[in-house]
Amino acid sequence: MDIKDIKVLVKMVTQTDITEFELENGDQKLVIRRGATPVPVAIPAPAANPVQQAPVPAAPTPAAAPQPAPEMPEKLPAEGFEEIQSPIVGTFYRAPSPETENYVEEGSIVEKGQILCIIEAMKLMNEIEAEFKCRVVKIVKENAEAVEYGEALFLVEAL
Amino acid sequence: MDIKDIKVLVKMVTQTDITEFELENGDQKLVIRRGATPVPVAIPAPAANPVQQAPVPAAPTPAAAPQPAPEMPEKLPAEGFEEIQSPIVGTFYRAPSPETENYVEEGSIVEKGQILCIIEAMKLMNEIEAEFKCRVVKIVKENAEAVEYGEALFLVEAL
Amino acid sequence: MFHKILVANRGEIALRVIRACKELGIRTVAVHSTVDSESLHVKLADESICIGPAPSIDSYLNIKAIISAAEVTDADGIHPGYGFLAENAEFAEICANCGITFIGPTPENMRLMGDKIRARQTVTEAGVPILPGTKDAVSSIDQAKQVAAEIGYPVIIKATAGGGGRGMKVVHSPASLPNAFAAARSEAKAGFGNPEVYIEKFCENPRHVEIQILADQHGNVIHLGERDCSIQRRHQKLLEEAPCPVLSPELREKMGACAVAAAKAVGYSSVGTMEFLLDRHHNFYFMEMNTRVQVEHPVTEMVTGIDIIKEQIRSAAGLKLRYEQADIVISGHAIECRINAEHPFKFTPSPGRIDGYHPPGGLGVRVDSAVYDQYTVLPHYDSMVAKLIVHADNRDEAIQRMARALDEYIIGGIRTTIMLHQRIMGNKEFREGTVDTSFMEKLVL
Amino acid sequence: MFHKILVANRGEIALRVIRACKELGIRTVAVHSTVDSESLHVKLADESICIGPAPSIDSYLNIKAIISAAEVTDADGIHPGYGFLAENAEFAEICANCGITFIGPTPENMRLMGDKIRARQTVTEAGVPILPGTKDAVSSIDQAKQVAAEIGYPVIIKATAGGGGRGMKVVHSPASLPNAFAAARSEAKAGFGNPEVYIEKFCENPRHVEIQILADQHGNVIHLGERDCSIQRRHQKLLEEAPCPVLSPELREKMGACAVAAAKAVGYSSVGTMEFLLDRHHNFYFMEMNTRVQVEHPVTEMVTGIDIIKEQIRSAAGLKLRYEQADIVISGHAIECRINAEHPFKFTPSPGRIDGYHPPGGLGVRVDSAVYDQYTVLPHYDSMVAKLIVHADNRDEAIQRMARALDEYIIGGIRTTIMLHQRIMGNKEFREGTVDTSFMEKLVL
Repeated sequence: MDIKDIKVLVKMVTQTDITEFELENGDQKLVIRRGATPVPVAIPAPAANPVQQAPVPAAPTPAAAPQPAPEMPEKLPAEGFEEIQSPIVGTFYRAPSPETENYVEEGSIVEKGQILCIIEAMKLMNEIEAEFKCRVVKIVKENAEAVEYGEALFLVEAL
Repeated sequence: MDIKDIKVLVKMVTQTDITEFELENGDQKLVIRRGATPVPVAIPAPAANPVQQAPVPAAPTPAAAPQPAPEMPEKLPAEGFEEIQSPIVGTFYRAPSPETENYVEEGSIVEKGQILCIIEAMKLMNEIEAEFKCRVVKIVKENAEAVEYGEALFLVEAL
Repeated sequence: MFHKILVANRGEIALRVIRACKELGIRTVAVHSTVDSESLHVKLADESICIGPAPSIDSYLNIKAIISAAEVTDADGIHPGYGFLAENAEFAEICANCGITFIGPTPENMRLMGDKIRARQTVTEAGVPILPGTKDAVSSIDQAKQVAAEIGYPVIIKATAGGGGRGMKVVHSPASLPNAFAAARSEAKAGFGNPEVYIEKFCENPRHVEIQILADQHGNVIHLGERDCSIQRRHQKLLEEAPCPVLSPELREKMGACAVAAAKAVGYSSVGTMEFLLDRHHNFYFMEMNTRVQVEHPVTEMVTGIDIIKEQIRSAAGLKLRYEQADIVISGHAIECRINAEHPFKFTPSPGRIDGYHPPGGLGVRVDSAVYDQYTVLPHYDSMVAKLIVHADNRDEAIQRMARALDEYIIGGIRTTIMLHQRIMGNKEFREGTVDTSFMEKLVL
Repeated sequence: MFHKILVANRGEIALRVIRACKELGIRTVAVHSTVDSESLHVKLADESICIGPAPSIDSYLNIKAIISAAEVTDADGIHPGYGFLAENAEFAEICANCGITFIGPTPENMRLMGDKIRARQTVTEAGVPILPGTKDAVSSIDQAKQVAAEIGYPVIIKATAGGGGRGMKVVHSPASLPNAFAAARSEAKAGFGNPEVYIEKFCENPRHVEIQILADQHGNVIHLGERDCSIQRRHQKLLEEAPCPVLSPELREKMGACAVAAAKAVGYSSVGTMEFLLDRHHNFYFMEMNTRVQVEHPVTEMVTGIDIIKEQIRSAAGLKLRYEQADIVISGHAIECRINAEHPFKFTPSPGRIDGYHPPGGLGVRVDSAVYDQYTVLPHYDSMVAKLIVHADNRDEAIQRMARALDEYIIGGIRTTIMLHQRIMGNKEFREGTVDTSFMEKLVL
């Protein structure tokens, strides 16, 4: 299934009164739903435990409570831009050390292979390189913030 | 299944009054739904207990396994006819005693207040009377059959 | 043993009985009103029969319909659950006349214990303490002094014509009796047009502690320890636990022995509960006996390991008790939270369709409930949708376990008292176990 | 005690650990792959962190990602559950190097018990019986006679290069040894190109019986009795129970003492399990030790009342055991059925979206599951969707209870092994308790 096939299918479906269309083919799956009411989330995130009143430690606590909707959130980046995602779990650093300058700033133009940032994991500094020439549109994470696998670090425009 | 096959299927389905269409073929799967979608039954009737192998007693065992759909089943009588329902739980008798004739037969015309049958409950014979003049179209229950509250006994045509 | 039992009830207790029957290899008949045809007790019974329209009086309280349903399905026993016909002696008698075993005590026992005055007399004769006092009018200050001295201070003076707390005076010492007596009489006169008052022992903010009784038809009676049901709102129990946090083994033995003695005195032969008030000084006073299984029986099951419903059915079948008093060991601690379809703090009913249902699981967690996803909680009946019960090594762990189970419990679409119970689990007084029957009035929500 | 534990696992065991932590007042971090973001362990943990894509090797087996997740969330302990990294000594070592407590045994213990030959040596030295025989080649009939006489008939001759049952000969008496020996050698030559064979004690259709160990870092080791896990399909356990229906108290004590002695010999300091074969004559032979919590630990929890996961966490925190051997009482009977997303008889996997989910409830029923209505059982991981555990006074009642709980369990949209377990509950041999590890091969479905 390529984009063209999908376009055809979408067009076909939207010209009828079909409200739901699912197509699975091996590990490919296409779901089209139209009109109203998605099924509500069956299992909301549990309420905070009222018994435990220990203060939350000051450590970074990423993405605890509000879980996204049940469908796998394939976040779409802002139109026309691409995301550079974290390939590992770790801590995001914009510069090799606190004394030195940031690798990139918003607006920077970077060449393919140029270092964008560091993700520290298990005391190792993993340099993240640009895979193509691009302009940094937005730096999504704060310096020293914890990042999960697959989280967006930068929004870039391919050049 | 290629796009062409799917097109054919979609066309076929949307030209009928089919509301749901599912096709599985190995690892391929196609689902089409149309119109308002009824919620599927959440709790099907449980499977028979495979451990208990005691024979089912010969007693009348009304309405055990197949439960109707979750919505309250307001059974609609056949068009133009009315149901006479059992006002109590008990045993349905068509005659006052085994030796006597049945109160009514299919086709009988009965006057308002005429006895239609007896429901025995707690050794008491409860005579069920016609509330309006009518013709008996169908006798729904067998003689000596157990009847629940609200079950149809007769289908009649008001005269 | 029974071959088929008709369960003359609905909701979780009907399901509880059906489960016990299935485990005993007994077939089951569910009865239901027209609006209950989708209820879980109907789906899980071997047979079901519609007995009438939605109002209880025409269905679950309709003796004729229920007996008739038992006859047409050839059931040889009827289990009444709790509520509805469970304490109706006439129903038990009719069952007997129709050759169907009523799974409960004899009609005589039900009548005796259902009459509060005769019940008080009966247990008093068996040596069970009752709240001292007289229901007769006390007309002079001299008589008042004498009565108060007999029953011991503190006492409470109540208007014979009164009710709702008006005209009541608590007196802690003889010195303050004359003024209080005069004031009570004049308030009674003003309030109810009748100055007559009577004097009773004053039991301030007692705990509600009850003893579970198990008896057979062969004269054997044992008790399964106590339940503490002090957390109530308008005499409606919300949360129960076993054992009672303040009961010593000696006091348990003493209360248990009293309960057994009273049950033996009347020749009681089923499960039942003696309810007591326990005051701050650990004096206990008989209140009443419930001649049926109770909503909160699971906490006793959890700490004793005994299936009370199975024992009740076995006893009704004429079998001897399988346990002696010495076999009964109270192990760990259990708590039950009643989950009602109500606003958690305003307590306004919240019937309706459940949209999203997921009960908690894991070690030490039991859910007794007849609801399921997309089930509609009906406005016609009781608002209790589930009993969440936990068991753990000790009370602290049980509270922690209940807190985590409540956090996991999802009942969407309606309001429930889950949040109320979460607050109670976090309440300091509750955690310390120092609550009494005034807890809910004082709880800041 | 720990302030925050990262659970390096998914599914029901992750949930099991999170529940124990909640009850202990310890904060939790769930890790998950991209496809697991809607899993219950993620929803119920205090924090969650995505550690990689769907393939386990890149997520749940990704040591670097997990350690890094513990570091960024400031967790001071990691619980590995079972499977994945639970028996990875290198992972335990890296945890220690990073100052994070691995909740399990020492890396040395894991390595020792992970090496089957060293493990056999070690337990033999501690006096634990192993299946007699030699893994060395037996080259002459004279040597074969001598070896067979030493280990006692019946013996089995196996090809050193063989596998899968080919080239195996069972010999019941010295008279039939020469022919069998010659035949085994020629079959081995024909089948594997190598005629070498070795001789082992033959244990026909044994029961699989295992002893649960609980140990602390202060040298205290106790056992919690046994589990019978004889109902297996291709070495995959399907159903476990405790106690073993054929174990006498004396044999339990003997096997328990062996397991404790072996654990003490290596200085074991966490929960663990010694697996034994039990033959028809009630001889038992050590097979291997699992240095982790096991899937089937709940049956032991149900009959002992001990929360094994809490004890494991307490032990890892350096606390002493709260129980001595004399405190351990086996009470009643427990059965666990593993509910897998598989065709109930063909065992083909059946992942997919669950449509309609309602777990059973009531007395003595425990459900450990991480699924819920509309949850999608993923094809990437283990097919087990739930563990249904029951506890009752005795084995017969436990079977009846399991049968009624299985009947209540609704998992729509996918195929599950519920029906298989229903058949097993009705099986005469199972009900009589005479099963062995060949049960599933012989079961007519």
